[in-house]
Amino acid sequence: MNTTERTNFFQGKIFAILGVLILLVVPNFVSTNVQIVFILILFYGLCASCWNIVCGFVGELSLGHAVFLGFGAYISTLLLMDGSLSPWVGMFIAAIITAAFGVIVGLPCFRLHGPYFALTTIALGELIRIFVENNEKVFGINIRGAMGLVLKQTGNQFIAFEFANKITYYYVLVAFVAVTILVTWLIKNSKLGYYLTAIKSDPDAAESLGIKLTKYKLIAMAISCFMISFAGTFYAQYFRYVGPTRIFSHDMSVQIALIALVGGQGTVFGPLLGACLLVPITEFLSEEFGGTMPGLHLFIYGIMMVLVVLYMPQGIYKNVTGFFKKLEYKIFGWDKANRKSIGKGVK
Amino acid sequence: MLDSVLLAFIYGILQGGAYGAIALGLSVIFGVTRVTNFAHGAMLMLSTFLYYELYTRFGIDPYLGLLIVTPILYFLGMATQKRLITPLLKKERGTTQDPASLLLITLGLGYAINNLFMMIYGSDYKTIPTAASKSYLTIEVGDFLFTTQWARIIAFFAAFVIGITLWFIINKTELGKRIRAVSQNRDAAAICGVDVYKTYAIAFGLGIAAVAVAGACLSEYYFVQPQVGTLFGTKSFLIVVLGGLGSIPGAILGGLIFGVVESVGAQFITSSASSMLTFILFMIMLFLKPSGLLGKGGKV
Amino acid sequence: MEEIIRLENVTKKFGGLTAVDNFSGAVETGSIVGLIGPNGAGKTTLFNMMSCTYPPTSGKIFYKGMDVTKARTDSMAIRGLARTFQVTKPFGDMTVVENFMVGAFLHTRDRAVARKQAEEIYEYIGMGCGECKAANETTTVDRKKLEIGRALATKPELLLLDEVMAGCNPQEKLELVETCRKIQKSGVTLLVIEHDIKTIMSLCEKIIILHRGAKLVEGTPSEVANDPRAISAYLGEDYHAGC
Amino acid sequence: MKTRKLLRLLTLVIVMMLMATGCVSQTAAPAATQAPTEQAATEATTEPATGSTEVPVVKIGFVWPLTGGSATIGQQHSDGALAAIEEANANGGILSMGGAQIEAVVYDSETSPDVGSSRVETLCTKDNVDIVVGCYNSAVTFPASEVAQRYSTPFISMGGVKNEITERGYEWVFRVNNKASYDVAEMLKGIDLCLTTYPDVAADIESDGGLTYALVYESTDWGSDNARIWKEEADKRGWTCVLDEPVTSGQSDMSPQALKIKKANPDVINFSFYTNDAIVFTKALYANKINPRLGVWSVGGGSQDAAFYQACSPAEYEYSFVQEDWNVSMPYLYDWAAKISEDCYAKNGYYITSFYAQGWTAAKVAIAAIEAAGTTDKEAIKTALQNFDVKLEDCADSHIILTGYPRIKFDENGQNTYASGTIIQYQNGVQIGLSPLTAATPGYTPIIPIPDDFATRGSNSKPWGTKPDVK
Repeated sequence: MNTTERTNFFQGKIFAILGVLILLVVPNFVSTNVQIVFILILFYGLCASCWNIVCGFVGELSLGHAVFLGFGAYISTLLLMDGSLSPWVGMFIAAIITAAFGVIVGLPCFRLHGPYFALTTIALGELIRIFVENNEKVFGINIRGAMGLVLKQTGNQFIAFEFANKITYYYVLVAFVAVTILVTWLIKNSKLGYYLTAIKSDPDAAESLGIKLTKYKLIAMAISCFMISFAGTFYAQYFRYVGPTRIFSHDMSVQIALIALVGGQGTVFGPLLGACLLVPITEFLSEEFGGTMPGLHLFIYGIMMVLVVLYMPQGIYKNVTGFFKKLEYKIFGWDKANRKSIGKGVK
Repeated sequence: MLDSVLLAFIYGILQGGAYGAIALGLSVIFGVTRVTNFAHGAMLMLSTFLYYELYTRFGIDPYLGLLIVTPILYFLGMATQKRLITPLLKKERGTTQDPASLLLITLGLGYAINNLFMMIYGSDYKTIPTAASKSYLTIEVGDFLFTTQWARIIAFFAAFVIGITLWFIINKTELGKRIRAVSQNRDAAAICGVDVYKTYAIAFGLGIAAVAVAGACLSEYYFVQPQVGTLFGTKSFLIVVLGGLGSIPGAILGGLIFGVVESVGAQFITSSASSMLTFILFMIMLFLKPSGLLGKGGKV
Repeated sequence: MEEIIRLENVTKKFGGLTAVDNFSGAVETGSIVGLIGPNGAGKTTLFNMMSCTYPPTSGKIFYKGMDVTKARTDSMAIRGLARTFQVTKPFGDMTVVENFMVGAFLHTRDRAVARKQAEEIYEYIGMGCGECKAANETTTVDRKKLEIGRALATKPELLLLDEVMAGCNPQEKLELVETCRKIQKSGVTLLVIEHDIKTIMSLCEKIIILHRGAKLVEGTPSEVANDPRAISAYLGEDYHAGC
Repeated sequence: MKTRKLLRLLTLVIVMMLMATGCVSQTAAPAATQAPTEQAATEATTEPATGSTEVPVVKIGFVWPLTGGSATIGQQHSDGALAAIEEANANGGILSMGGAQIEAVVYDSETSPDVGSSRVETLCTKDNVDIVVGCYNSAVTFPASEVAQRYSTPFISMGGVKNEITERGYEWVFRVNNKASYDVAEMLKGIDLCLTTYPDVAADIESDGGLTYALVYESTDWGSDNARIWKEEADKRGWTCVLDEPVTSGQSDMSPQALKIKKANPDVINFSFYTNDAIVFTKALYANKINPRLGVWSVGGGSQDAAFYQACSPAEYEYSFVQEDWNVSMPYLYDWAAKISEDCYAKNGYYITSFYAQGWTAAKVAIAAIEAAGTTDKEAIKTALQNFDVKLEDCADSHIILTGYPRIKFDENGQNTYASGTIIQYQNGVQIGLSPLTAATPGYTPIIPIPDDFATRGSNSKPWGTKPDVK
C-alpha cells in the first residue's frame, strides 16, 4: 500500500466509474426499447451475481439455480395474489423461505463435488419444474400448476410494485444489483470470502485449518438464495406472469451460469460484466435473426463459453479490466512505478 | 392388473436398453478421461442428423449408414478431445485443479452444437421411415398383447452389442491395455511410454462412436430434431451416475432400471409423477452411494 | 511431562491392506518428535488419523487427555492441532500472505488483524518470494514454508510436519531445521515425518521408527541409531557405520 | 507534479463530457419522439399519415414461436400471415390510406413467455407497429397481450385458446380464434352427434353404465387447461372419467400410457399433445390395438400439424377424430380458398393447415381494421376492430376468413364469438368434416363404433391431404 495509490482514487477505476455512470444515467435518455435491454442486462447480471456468490466462490457448478429464482418469484407473487401482501414485504418473506430452502437442499448436495454436484442440481431443477407443472395445490396453497401465476394490471402503484414506465423498474433493479454487488464485495473482503476461496482451492487443506466446509458453503448458499429471490420477485412483477415452464427451466439455469462464468467467477463485478457483454449481443441477434436463424444467439452463447474456457479461464473480467487499465495508462501517462503497485492488487 | 404390470415391465426393459445404449459412450469417456461430457446429447443429435441426411439424399438406411457415420463421429470425438480438452488438461498440470472448466467446455460445446442445428434445420420433427420402424413384433396370447416396433428391439440388443464391443476393446486388446493404464494413473502410464493424450483422444472417440451407433438405432424409430439431444443427454447422465460413472455394465443396468421405473411407475401413478420418480431415484442413489450401483468406490 | 497426543492400539485398514497395525505411542508437550520409516510404513496414515481426516478402524486417539477418535478435522484445528501436507496444497488463487490469513482467521473475524498476523508470520518464516506472488507460482521450498506458515497462523499447540524438507537442497534444509527449532522454542510441540535421517537425528529429541504399519523402535536418536532392529529394517548398516 | 495532476483531472472531465454528449446526441432524436408512455407513441405513429406526400407505410408486428416446442406450428402461422400481407400489397395496399404498403415485422417468441412479451414491447416501442398479432401459445399470448394493453396498441390474438385471454377486460386485446371452452364444447357436440346418429351405440353405452372417458394430455398450461374444461363439461353430462393422465412432454415411448388406457377401457379418449408426443402416442395406441368405441379425439395441436401425418401411417390415424381449429372444407367450398391452398403448396410444400389459415386470417383482420380506420391512429384502429363485422360469404374478394368462421365480430371482451372449428374424422385417410353443419362434408356420417379391423386398417387409405369425394 503506497501513497500514490491512495491519493489517486480514480487511478485504475476511471473506466469502472464511467461504466457505472453509463448504467446509471444513460437509460434516462434512451427509448423504451433500449431501456428494456438495460433491464435485461441488470436482471441477468443480478442472477449471475447471486449464482456467483455460491458457485463462483465455492467452485461448484450449480445448473439448477433457476429453482431459487422461481421460488422467489412464486412466493412473493402468491403472497400478493392470495394474501394481498405488498411485494415489497413479500419479497423479504420469499427471500427468507428461499434461503431456508437453499440450505435444506445444500445440505446433502454439498457433500458431492464436480460432475456429481452439477448433475444433482440439474436433476433438482427438473424435478421442481415437473412438480410445479403438475400440481395445482401444494399444502393447500393454490400454485396453479402449469398455468402459472398471472398478475392483474392495477395501474401505477408503488405499493404493488407496478410502475407505468420502464425507468422506475430499472432503478429498482439498480438498487437490487447495487446491494448484491455490495454483498459480494463484503464477502470477498471478509473471513467468509477468504474461507470460500480456500475451500475452492483445496478443501482438504482448508479443513485442516479449522474451516467447517459445510457451514461456510451453506452460509454462501443462503446468501445467494436470499439475493436471487429478489431477482425472482422482480421477474414476476416486471413480466407480470410467472410460468413454471420458463422460470424453472434448465435453459434459465444454464444461462445464469454461463453469464457468470463468461464474466468471471469469483470476482465482484465479473458476472455483471458478463451480462453487459452477452445480453445485448443475444438480444440483438435474437431480434434481428430470431425469425430467420432461430438459435443463433444461443449458438453464440455456446461458442463464447468454449472460447472463454480455452483462452480466458478466469472469465473476461481480468482481461477487460487489464485492457482498460492499459488504456488509462496510455491516456493519462501514469508512470511505471504506479503500474506495479496496481498489479499488486490483483490476486 | 398383473398383465399390465408385466407388460409395462417388458416395455420398460426395452426402453431402458435404448437408454443404456446411449449412456454407454458417456460412461466410457468418463471412466477413462474423467471428463463429464455435457455435449453427449448434442453428439447423439448430430449423428441422427447425419443419418437423416444419408437417408434423404442417398436412401441409405441408418443401420447401413453406421458404417459411414460411426467413423466420422469417432474422428469428431478425437478432435474434440485434442482441440478442446487436451489443452485444458495440459494447462492444469502443475497448477491447482479446476475440474469445473472441463464441465464448462463440454457444456458450451453442447449448447453450440444444439443451436447450430437449430439454425440450420429449424425445429421440425423429421422421421426416417424405414422398414424397421414400420414393422411390428406382435405376440398375442388371448388378452395378453405385446407389440413393439422392431427398431426398438434392435435398439435394445444394440445396447448389449455396444457394451460387449467396448468391453472387449478395453479389456482384451493392446489398445485397451493402454486405455486402462491411462485411466488408472495417467502419470504412471506416461512414464511407461504411453502417449496419454493420444489415448485419451482414442477413448473419447470410442465413446462418441458408441453414441453414433446408438443414434442409428434411435433415429430408426424416434425423431430427428435438434432438441432430441437435450432430452436424452440429461437422462444419460442420470443413468450413468445411477449405474456407476465409468462402468460399462453399470450404464446398461442404470438404463434398464430407469426404463422400468418410468414404465412400471406410470401404471400406479400419473406419467408425469413417474418421470419425477426417476429424478428422485437418482438423487437418493447419489446421496447414499455416489459411486453408483456398479461403480468403484472412491471420493466424489 | 504431560502428553499432548496419545494413540492407543490404533489400527487402520484400507480394504484388505493394513496401513497402521496396532500402534501405540505418545508425544510429550513441548517436545520435538521424529517419525521415520520406509515408504508405505503408514506415517502419513498416522498423521491423517491424528488430524481426524479419517477415523482409525480400531483403537483410540487422545488429544490433551480428550478422546478425539471420531472428532472432525476442522475441530482439531480449533483444539490446537495443525498439520502440513506431504504434497503441498497451497490455495493457488491467493497470495502467500492471504494463504496465511486463511489460517489466522481461525481466531479472529477482523480482516486487518488477520492480515497483521499473517504478515508477522511471513517475516517469521522468512519467505524468499515477494509478498504479492500468487501461491502457485512459488518455488518448492517456499511452498513448504507456506504450508508451515499457514499451519502456524492457526496458533497451534501441536504441529504435524509431513516431509517438509523433501525436495529441498542442503542449504534450504538447514534453513527449515532452524525454523523448526524456532517454532519449538516458541512453545509448539512438533511431530515431524522425514526421510533424511541425518537431519532428523540432529533435530529431534525422540524418534519413532515405523515399519509395515507397526512401531519398530522408539527412543532418543542415539538409542535408535544403535538399535539392531532399526538398522536392519530401515537405517541400514551404512548409516550405523557412518555414525 | 501539481500541473500533472491538474492535467489528468482535465482530461478526465473532457472524456466524461465527450461521453455524455455522445450519448445525448445519439439518443436525442429518438428521445424526442419516443419518450415513454403512450401518448408519445401515438404521436410518433401518426407522423407518416399526416406529414408525408410519398406512399406511407403501415406496419404490422407478428410474434410467433419460431423456435422451441411449437416451432413447426409457429412457422405455419408465419407463412400464412406473410402470404396474406403479400396478397394485400399486390392488390394495392391500404386503399383508404392512398395505397399504403404494409410492412411485416416478425419476431420469434422462442415459445417463452418472457421473450414473447419482450418482443411485443419491442414492437410497440422500437418498431412502432400499428397493430400486433400473435402468439399462438396461450402461455405466451397471455402476458404478451398485457404488454400491448399497457402500450395501448391493438393486439390480435391468434392461436391461444386460454379462456382468460379475453376475460380480463382489456379493450386493446381481440381474439379471432376460439376459446378453450369452445374447443371442448365442439368436441362434446361432436360426440353428441355420433350418439344421436347411432342410437343403438348410445343405448349400448347407457346399458354399460354410462359413457366413460380418458384424458391424456401434456402437463402444460394448454394441456391441463383443456383437460380441466373437459372434465367440468363432462361432469355436467354425467360422464365418468376413468383416467386422468398428465404426461411430461418429450416421451420416447408411450406404451406404458397405452397399457393404462387399455386397462381403463374408456369409450372416448381425449388427448392434447404437440407434434412429437402426438406422434408417439398415436403409434402406441395403434400398436396396442386400443379401440375405444367412440374413438380417439384430439384437441388439435400436434394432430393438425403436417409433420404428424408424415410420421404416422394412415392406419395409425384412421378413424380418429380431430378438432381442427378451422373449417377443413374451405378449399372445397370456396374457389379462392382453393387457390390460396394451391399457392401455399407451391411455395411451402404443404396444403393449407389450420395454422396457416389462422395466420392468414389474423393478418387479414389486422389489414381490414386499418383499412376501415383509414389512419394509423391506434384509437381509430381499436374502434375499427370493435366495430369489425365480416361474414364468410362476403369474403369472396377480401379473402379475410380463410379459417372458415361464419363471421368475425368481437364481443365487448374482444372475443370473436363466431369462431369455430370443425370436428373431422379420418375415413380411409381422408379428412371428413362432421360438425358443425357449415363445415360438414356432404354425404358422410361418422363411423361409430370404431370397427375392430386392425388387420386391414389403412389398406385402402389415400394419402393425407386428399380431397374427399363429395357425394
